[in-house]
Amino acid sequence: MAEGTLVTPHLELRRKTAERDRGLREKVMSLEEAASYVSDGDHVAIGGCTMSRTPTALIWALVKARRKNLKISRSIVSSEGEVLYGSGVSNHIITSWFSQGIVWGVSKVMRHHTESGKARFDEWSHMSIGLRYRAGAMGIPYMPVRSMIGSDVNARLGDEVKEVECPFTGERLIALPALNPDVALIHVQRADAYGNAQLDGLQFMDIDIAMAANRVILTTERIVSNDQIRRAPDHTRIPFFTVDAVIEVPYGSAPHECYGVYEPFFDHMDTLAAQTKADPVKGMKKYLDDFYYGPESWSDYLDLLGADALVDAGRRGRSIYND
Amino acid sequence: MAEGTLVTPHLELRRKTAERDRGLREKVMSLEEAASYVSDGDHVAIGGCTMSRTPTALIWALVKARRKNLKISRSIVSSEGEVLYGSGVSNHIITSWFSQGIVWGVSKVMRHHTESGKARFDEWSHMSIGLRYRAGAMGIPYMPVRSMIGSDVNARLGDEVKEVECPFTGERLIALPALNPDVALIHVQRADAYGNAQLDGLQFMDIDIAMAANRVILTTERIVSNDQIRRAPDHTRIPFFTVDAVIEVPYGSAPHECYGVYEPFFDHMDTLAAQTKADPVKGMKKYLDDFYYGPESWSDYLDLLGADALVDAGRRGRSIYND
Amino acid sequence: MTERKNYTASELLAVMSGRILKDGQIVFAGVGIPLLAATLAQGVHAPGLTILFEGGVIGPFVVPGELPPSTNEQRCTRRANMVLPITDVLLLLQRGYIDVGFMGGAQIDRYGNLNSSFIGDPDNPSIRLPGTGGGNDISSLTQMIVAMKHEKRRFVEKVDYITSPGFIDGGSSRADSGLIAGGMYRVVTDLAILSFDEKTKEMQVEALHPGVSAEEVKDNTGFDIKIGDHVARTEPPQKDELAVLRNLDPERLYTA
Amino acid sequence: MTERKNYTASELLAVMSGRILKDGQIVFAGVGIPLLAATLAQGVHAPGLTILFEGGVIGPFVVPGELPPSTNEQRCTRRANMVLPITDVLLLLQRGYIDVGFMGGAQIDRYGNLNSSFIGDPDNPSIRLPGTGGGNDISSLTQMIVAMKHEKRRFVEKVDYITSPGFIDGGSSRADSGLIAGGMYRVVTDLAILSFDEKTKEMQVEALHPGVSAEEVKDNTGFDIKIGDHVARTEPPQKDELAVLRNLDPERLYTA
Repeated sequence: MAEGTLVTPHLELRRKTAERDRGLREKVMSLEEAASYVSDGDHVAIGGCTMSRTPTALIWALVKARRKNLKISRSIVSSEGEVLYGSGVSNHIITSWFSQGIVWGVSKVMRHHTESGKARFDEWSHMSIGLRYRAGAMGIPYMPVRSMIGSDVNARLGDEVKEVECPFTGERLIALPALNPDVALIHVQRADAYGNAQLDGLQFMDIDIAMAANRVILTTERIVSNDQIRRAPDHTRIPFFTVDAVIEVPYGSAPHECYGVYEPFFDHMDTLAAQTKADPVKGMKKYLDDFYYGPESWSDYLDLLGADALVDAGRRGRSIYND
Repeated sequence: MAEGTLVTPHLELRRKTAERDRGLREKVMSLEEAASYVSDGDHVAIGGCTMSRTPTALIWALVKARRKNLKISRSIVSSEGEVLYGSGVSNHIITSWFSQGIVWGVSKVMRHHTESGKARFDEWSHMSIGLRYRAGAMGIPYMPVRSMIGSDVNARLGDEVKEVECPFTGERLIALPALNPDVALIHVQRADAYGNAQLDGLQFMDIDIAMAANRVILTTERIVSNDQIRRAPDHTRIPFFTVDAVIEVPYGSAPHECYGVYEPFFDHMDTLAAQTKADPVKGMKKYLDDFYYGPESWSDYLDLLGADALVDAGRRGRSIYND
Repeated sequence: MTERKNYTASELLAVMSGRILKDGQIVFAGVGIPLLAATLAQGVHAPGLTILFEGGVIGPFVVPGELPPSTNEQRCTRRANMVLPITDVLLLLQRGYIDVGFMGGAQIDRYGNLNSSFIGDPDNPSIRLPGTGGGNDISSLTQMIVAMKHEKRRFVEKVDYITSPGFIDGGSSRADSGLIAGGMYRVVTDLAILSFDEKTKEMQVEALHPGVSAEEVKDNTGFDIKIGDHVARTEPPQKDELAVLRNLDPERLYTA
Repeated sequence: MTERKNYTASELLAVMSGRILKDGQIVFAGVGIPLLAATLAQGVHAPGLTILFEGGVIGPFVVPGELPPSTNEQRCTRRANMVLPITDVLLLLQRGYIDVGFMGGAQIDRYGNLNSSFIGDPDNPSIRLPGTGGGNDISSLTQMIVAMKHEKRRFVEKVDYITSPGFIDGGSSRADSGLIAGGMYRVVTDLAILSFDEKTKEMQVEALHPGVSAEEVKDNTGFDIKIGDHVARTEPPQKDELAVLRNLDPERLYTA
């Protein structure tokens, strides 16, 4: 996105889309290769919500690649936001809610970076974030909405929102600016080598993000055949031509959950919360050293989580289908 | 909808919604009872598209109940539009395309009613119809769009569309007026007694129509248990609280198709086309006498279609899952 | 409060707010007390109550002892009628399908405005809180019930920042600002049930909980709150209510 | 045309328009000739071509001999990569994901505007046609290929009604009206391939089909059409092209 441009002009958006190779082609690669699809300064949208279907492995790869100055947007930001702030990969996060999770109280890492002015946290209402992606996905420059009106959330956003009047009813609404991220990072349960993705359970904002973005990097618990995708085309949620890279990454959301596959690694999250609560700077540095800079590969990272934790999270995750 | 009001004002829409009993309750009834949910003069939106998942049984019940002056809207209108014009149930249809089907040429019944001025056919682009429902489903009074601009489709709609300017980019767009039908008629493969509906295959505009309407009458090939719905909640497309009536009607779309259950009854459609081509008035009258006024029940109607045709359409319908 | 009470403040909150919910309603609930209270209501007097979660869930059954950590994980979807994208579940509020939004609160003011964003000056806050989530959308677009602890520092004359709008500056100011629907309905605390004056939109005491005095409410409220002479009094939590509640949260995650 | 041709006019249309499609493109196709031509292209020179249907289908494989009656029935979804709501598949055009819209035409004018709504005065038409369907959306939002029979009554100076906009009044009038993207790319007929002048946006002859003379095109066009002195000539349909085509439509539903 051009610096300072809130909404990408339509012809520029079209030009970027036209330049992408959208033909039916295989695009399987490694996490390291995929990380090169993200440039310093990009606006990166993150799929999932809170501790669900977070593309942790991709964020891990971006931290290891020492990416800088990313502008991040997400529905609700959890510990991956602490990692992005703490590693210096991002100092600007756009979201509706940012903390590790309700049960752990207010994030000390978020507080440390925002209260000191080291990093920016732009707050929009949850639906507003979603409708900004949706407008971007639809190819319109704004979406009228009845929320945020009258609040300080709206007031604080200044010129980033505008008041409009309905030309039919005269009702006053807010115009939300379309959001077309440079890159979207999305983790799913299964996809084929072309990037056709099928999501089980909670969808969050992932479909709109994929449609809105100018590049999509997809990690998947497993790569399935295109034949399997074609057997249930009404389960496909993201079409291949929006996707630029596909990486098979088992446990790609750990320590967060992937619906029906594994639940959050609660003990790991407890430990992270305790050490950042004690000291947001040192606690986060230790976490990054231990789990990001230390392990050489994603397999090494999973080794650190430990087989017991992997098995336990998996058992809890699959239990959703036990009823 | 108040006469002459293009867009329902938001507070009126909310009042109508608040008055509905939206609690989890059984609402299974007969076609005859359901027909009483539609009043003369209502705006009725019809689910499905062309010859797919048309709520034929409900239309059959409305014709038998001698409903009058309905304003009809649908994605694309096929032979059910000929029936509505011919029976006098409607003399005003809002759609993007109206004929029995491409393979049968231009509908003589549609031509007879529109060219003589007996009936109105308001033409909108296909996406515009969809976005009008979508705005209605979202609770916003209009949706900006980049289509229809510059054409006579737009010009002919006069004040029903307005030009707006994006407050961020200055781009010129068209504002489409939200459409909140009084009643939606929708046919699905399966639903529970509360109205939770799961749709297989093509979705058309049905989800938006259900969300936008002030009443929803649902016919379903079969009523399944709420337990079965809850086993795959990510397959539910229409939530129970938007639905006011549920009727189990096997072959409820015949002679049109229901995805995965039966394909169109092509011979029946050929016969209809031939007799309306020969004489649109007498041909349609005969069709109504034979298949609408004649049979006393939906079972009688299916009897007239014939066991061979039912079996053949079913075999072709299920074949989509043979691959 | 009396010495005899056999329930915690959080349990009192859950019971009292659960009672306000009516059978057949559609309730957009947050985790914690709202979720517990709504599930309690389903079990006791409102079997046809439908719960919605922000993560995109319609009509789930919460499994006792497996309370979800937020509204966005798979535990929220147990035996749900439907799951759908976040934006679409929130749009149900805008369309008008939801009867009640039900959430907790960190700071509230005389006109029912909620703050969950900044303590102190937003440009230089003493505490940056996690933010609105769906709170702003819910409170902008439907009728609200808020459940929170009754403390002077939480009940303030004017919030530092309006995250979730109540009646803004009172009177008709909410509608004047463009929020033509919704608004605060009740605030339920461990001391009382609070409502809003029909005209001025100022918070007032609707009913006092068992053993709570008018003085106690005034002392714990950071602004002058109106209490009528003949204010109602709530019935204490009943055995069946507490039994259902304790079965739901045996580890007292949210009711300690 | 020569006596020796071993193909029908419809087959010629399908072959010639199929050749224009490029491998890797995403094509929004109507049924009839467009669907046949796109499937032919997949089989001959563009295996990575993706077809989209208005009914909500992405990347289907059409089963030979089971051609769909419209773009909205289950036959359109055979071995598709994805099905989605109609509104969403049309929105892909607005977002810019589609390379080419490809449809048939009833009446076209000098500037590539299409009419499929009214013959005669729209207020008192001699024929009410079925209308736009997605035609208006497709032609408003992407680059267009139109395949149609070359007849004087179909190629008119000015259409009675612009259902699907081409270049409106020529020059910059399309963009001036607010249609900032898309526009007519090629019109393929049984006589020639037509393109549009870069500046004036007037229809012109790009290439003549085998055995067709410039005079023949002029005689069958209802306005003065420009034909260069050194206009190109297309290669006749090849055996493999006709074989694929006849396998697709053995009953000659669309290629009679």
